Amino acid sequence: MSDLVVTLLGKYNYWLCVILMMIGLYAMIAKNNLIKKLVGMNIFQTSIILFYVSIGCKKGATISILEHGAGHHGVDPTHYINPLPHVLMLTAIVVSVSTFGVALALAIKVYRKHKTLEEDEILMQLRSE
Amino acid sequence: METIQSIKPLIAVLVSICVVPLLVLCKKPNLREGWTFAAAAVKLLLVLSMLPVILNGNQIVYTLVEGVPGVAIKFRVDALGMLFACVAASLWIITSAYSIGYMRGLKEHSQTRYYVFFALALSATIGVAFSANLLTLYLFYEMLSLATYPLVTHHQDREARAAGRKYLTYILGTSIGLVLPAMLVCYHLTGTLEFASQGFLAGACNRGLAGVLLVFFIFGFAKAAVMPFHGWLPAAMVAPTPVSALLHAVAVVTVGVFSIVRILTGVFGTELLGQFDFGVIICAIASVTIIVASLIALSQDNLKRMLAFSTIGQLSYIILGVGLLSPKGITGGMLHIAMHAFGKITLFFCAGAIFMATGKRNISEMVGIGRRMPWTMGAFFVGSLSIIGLPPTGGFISKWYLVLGTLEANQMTFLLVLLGSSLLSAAYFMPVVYRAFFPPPGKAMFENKVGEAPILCVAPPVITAFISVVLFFYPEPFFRLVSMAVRFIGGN
Amino acid sequence: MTNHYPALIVVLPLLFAFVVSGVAWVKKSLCFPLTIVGMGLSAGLSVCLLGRVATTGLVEYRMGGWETPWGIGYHVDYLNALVVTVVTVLAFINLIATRKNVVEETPEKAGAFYSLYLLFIVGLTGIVLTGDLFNLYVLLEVASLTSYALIGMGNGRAPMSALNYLFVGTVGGCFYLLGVGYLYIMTGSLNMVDVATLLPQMYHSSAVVMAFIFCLVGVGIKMAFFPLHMWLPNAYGFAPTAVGSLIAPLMTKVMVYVLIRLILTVFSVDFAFVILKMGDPMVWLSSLAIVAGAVFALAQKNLKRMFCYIIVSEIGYMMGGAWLGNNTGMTGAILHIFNDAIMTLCLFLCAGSIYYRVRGLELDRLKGLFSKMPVTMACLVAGALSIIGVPPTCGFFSKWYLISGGLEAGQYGFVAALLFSSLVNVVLFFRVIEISYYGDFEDHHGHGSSGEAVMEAPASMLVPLLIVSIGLIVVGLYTGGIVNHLINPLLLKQGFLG
Amino acid sequence: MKAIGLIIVVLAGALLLYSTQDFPFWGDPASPAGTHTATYYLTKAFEETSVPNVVTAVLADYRGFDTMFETGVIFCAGLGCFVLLRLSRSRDEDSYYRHVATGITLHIKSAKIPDVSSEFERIDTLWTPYDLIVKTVCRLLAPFVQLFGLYVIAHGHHSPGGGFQGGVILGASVILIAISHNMRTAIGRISEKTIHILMAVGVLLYSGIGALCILLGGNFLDYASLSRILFTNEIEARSLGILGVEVGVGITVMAVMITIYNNLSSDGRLDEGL
Repeated sequence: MSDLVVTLLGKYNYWLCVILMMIGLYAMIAKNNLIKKLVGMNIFQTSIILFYVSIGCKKGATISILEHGAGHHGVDPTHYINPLPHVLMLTAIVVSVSTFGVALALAIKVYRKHKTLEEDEILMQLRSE
Repeated sequence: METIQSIKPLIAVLVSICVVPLLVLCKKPNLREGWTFAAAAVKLLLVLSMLPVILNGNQIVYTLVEGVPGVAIKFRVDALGMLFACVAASLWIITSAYSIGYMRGLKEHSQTRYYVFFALALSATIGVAFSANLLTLYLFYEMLSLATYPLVTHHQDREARAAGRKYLTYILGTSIGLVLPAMLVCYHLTGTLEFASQGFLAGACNRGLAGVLLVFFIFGFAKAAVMPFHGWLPAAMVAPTPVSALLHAVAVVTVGVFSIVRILTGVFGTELLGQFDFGVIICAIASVTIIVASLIALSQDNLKRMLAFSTIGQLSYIILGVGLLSPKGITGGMLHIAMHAFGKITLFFCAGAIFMATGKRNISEMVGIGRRMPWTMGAFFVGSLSIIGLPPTGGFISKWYLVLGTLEANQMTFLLVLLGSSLLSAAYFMPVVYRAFFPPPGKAMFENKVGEAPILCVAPPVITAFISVVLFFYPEPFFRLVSMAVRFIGGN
Repeated sequence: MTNHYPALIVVLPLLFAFVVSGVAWVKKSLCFPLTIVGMGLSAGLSVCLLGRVATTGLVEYRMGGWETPWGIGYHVDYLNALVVTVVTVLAFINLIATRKNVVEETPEKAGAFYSLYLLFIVGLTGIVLTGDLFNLYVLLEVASLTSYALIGMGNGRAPMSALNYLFVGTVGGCFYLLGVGYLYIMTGSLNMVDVATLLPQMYHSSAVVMAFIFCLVGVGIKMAFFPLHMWLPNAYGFAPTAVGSLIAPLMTKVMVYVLIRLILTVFSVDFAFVILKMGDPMVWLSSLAIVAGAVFALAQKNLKRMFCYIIVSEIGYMMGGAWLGNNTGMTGAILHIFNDAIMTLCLFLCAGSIYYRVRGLELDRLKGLFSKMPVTMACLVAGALSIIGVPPTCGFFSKWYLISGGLEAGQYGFVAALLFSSLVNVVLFFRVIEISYYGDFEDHHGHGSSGEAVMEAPASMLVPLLIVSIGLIVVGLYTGGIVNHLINPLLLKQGFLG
Repeated sequence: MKAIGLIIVVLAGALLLYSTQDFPFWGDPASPAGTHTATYYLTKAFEETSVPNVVTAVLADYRGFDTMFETGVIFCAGLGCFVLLRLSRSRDEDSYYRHVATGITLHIKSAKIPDVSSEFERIDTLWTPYDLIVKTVCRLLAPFVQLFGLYVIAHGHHSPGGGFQGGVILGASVILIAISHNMRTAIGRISEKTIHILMAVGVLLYSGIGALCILLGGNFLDYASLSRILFTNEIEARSLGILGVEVGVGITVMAVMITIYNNLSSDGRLDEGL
């Protein structure tokens, strides 16, 4: 029993990320409004970013900017957190921002044509074409 | 026996493809048809130049590229292929001449397209004849199917569309649905598709699987019009008559039958067929087709449709002959490829000439026509003799060997089938000829102004009829090729 | 300079993309020539790279000079080189062929359009060449983002389709990213080769299994693998002509490449087939994809949408082949990536030039087109024959491998699905051919304005189209060479199951 | 749809959670991710690049190739928004002008004041009240924001920051002007053409430095080879190379932010903002 608790609590960061991820995914699938879907998509992407960032964490370590002069005489890697997930997530953030930008542009273009952002109404318009 | 490497087979195949751009670019009809003739002549010369080599017991081989490991696009000229190529190449010239007369006489549209696809069809036919393996054969078989589609649907009217649909459904449906999987299974079992004198399947599969493969192949090559996959052939009669002649005598159906013969001898091998007792099954399938087709032909009034059903029956003679698995039977079957081609093409030429001169398609409207078109109907008479199998025509020789084959194989049932069907074909041909020449008094339907069709439409049937007769007295070249092919298959 | 080929193939179009977008504001007429130069250089270099790989077997490149697990490395073997050549050469041909469509459909934004075009190619070539899992993700997003924008440029339903594609595509990308994250947690590395050496000890860990499944789902979404294909027909069907004929042949094929790369290099064949035993279910799913794609295609009344469903079906071919778990099937799948790209390009280019003249692709508007556009229609027939699988076109040979792979593996359902789709393709294409061959004999009242203006497409469209359709046959005839010199050594090296 | 969504979500979530059981604990310094490549970066980055901020070193050097495409993604987004939304001008519409001195607004139908002198300024059709305080404050703020942006770019080697962050701040300063005044003013300061050329120049700077490395005999993006023209040792050259690409990133990000804002907020007409 205690093992289970340890397993659960020891990785609660992943649990939270997964829950957040699923909230975003659900919004993308189930919401009718295109902007709400977009928000869901953003939540989804952000949760993955959190997931990655939490990979980089090390207990008791500080951010990976070497203290002044530390670089010259041997760095203890356990003092600093893993820089790689941060690098990767900078990229992922940029990707998610860019996707969001293009998605908004597309949404505006859809709105120009259909005068609505509700998916069912758009579908109805398309069917009646 | 020697194997000679030579690029000649490839050139022979490609000649008529190479002429296509010239045909398309030629603005003048005369020049265009000149090119057609030139290509036909070159092709015939190439084929004939290989004849002595083959008659000396050698083989010519050329490998183009290796498409799939172990299976190349490869040509091999052997006796059987040579026989078929000779027939096809020589008939192409005659058909070309006839086409010119026919197409110009009727002022058909899109003549360039017609000649282009005619040339392509011939390429494919020679390709089938010279194929060294199943893949190459399949390649050219499909090419032929596609090249003949615009020919069959030449008139581009509603009837042509229906016929074209039927044609492709039968031909492509069966080749993709049956032949392709069967071929792949063969490849999977043996790792090769090369035709061998005793087949390559021996020892690779059990009786059940072999039976399935056999059925797939026989019905898959639907160009052979084995019932119940014969429906496309009568439908395809909407095509212009030279096309029908091409379909029936030179290219399509003959290719189908040739493919089946190749499969039976080169893939299964007579020994394996005998061992599994498949001969009887093949013969039975063929016999059903022979009898039923002949009966249907009896009831036809449209001349071309009657000829179509006659063809369906006659083709199965060839399959029957090979199915007998006796040397004489196989000889007869193979000879029949040539003999039937010359006989049937004569009949189609005549039907076309009659249509040109009188506009009549139905037998019941042809009473007394022999008086007005003696040459044409004379040729028709000779052609029908050949199909029935009566001397002095080539048809007699092949039928004779078929009969001997049934005796040799001790298959009296099939002897009866052969004789019965000969009677039936006499029954549907002779009334036509009789009424054409000897109309009941006062029933003659033609006045004096009806005469022979243009010379380009009359000469070809006369020539082919003449050749039919010549083949009776001098079947030597074909006979030698066939006996070599049979010896090759027999393994000695 | 020669050892920089792998980097240059990706970087040159990138540089040219930026230049083109800048130049568009100064001198518009320079955009197209610059794009041609950039694309042509990239295509030429990929051909050279292919030649080098064919002789040496492997070309490696270290970005920034860093050794691989620390930096990003390119690891170009036969598979990369083959696919990258297809991508760049076809994109180059498409660029030339669709120039007039672009001028007509997006006249004002040609500069931005060509810039995005080049960036799309950057994305694809980068995906294909890279040896780093995360770099692949970034380039995947470059390719996806450009394709969203390019598709959204179309009129009518295009923006909505693009938005849908964006939603689905982002989920796909995120799943892939998640899969990579799992791998990273378990191994601490992002380099494909490095991950592959670290993985074998943890093949039975559920996290690795999940990483594989998430990568698979992510890539599956991006390649429109049934049942995740819903976005594809709309997105490709409503895209501007030049975009459709660019993205349709390349994007899905590159995704199949990614899958094969993941199986072969990262997770290893043992893991995918022996430990996970995913072969059978995936082959069944692929068979379903083939059949479903074919059936949906039958219901379409628009030429381009019909082609789109054919792509769905073809994806099933490749996935099925890859998952058959034997050499022949994998050969067929790789070959089909190559062949299908050419065939699809041929079909879409035909659709493009028909659209250019007829202004519509509904089937009943094609009546009598054979007499008006004979060359285009002849090329359409060539493409159709290849899709159907008639020798000697290349489609026949890949189908040959796929079917014999299926027979070898005893997957008769897959074989049946392949044959079924061939037959359906016969029906599909001969319906098109029939309509365009027979014209309008039911209606003798003349057919309005559409009948007069239609004539053969301009030479700038026809020449590339002819090259592609001749390529169909040439590639078909040289299948043996491709298999022997490129695919067999690859599979041999990867220690593929016998 | 909702039910399907729920099923998918629950299933996927359950799978994800189930598979976390083999993960190392959170913050475990001995986890593979924390040791394999991370150790190398932390111990070697400073030696090899003389950049104390390991994230920057990895971002712009070890994985600089990724970052180049990341900039490419941003560029795509800018271009994408432009391509999708931008409408061509030359539509005759009503226009509004304000007399600067008096604050009187003019409504002109289907015409323009030919020469917009300093006395008149064009204003939005959806007229927003004239707000002196907001305008002035924002205008005064903008230079400081920009200065901070430049600092973030330049100081990326030593502190959190770098091209992306700095670029966003720079872009925000222009967007601030656009919000507080109107879009016309912002575009008057930095025109659409300039923005687009800057967008391209930024990424060109990045990839150009990479290509320059090839010309100087190194691999792509191997800044060490820049030492020949920078007259420093290889390590310093790397540091400078990183700075160079960060500047490029900053320019592009700034320009893209402005483009996206301009196009999205004005629905592609670039005449009036929010």
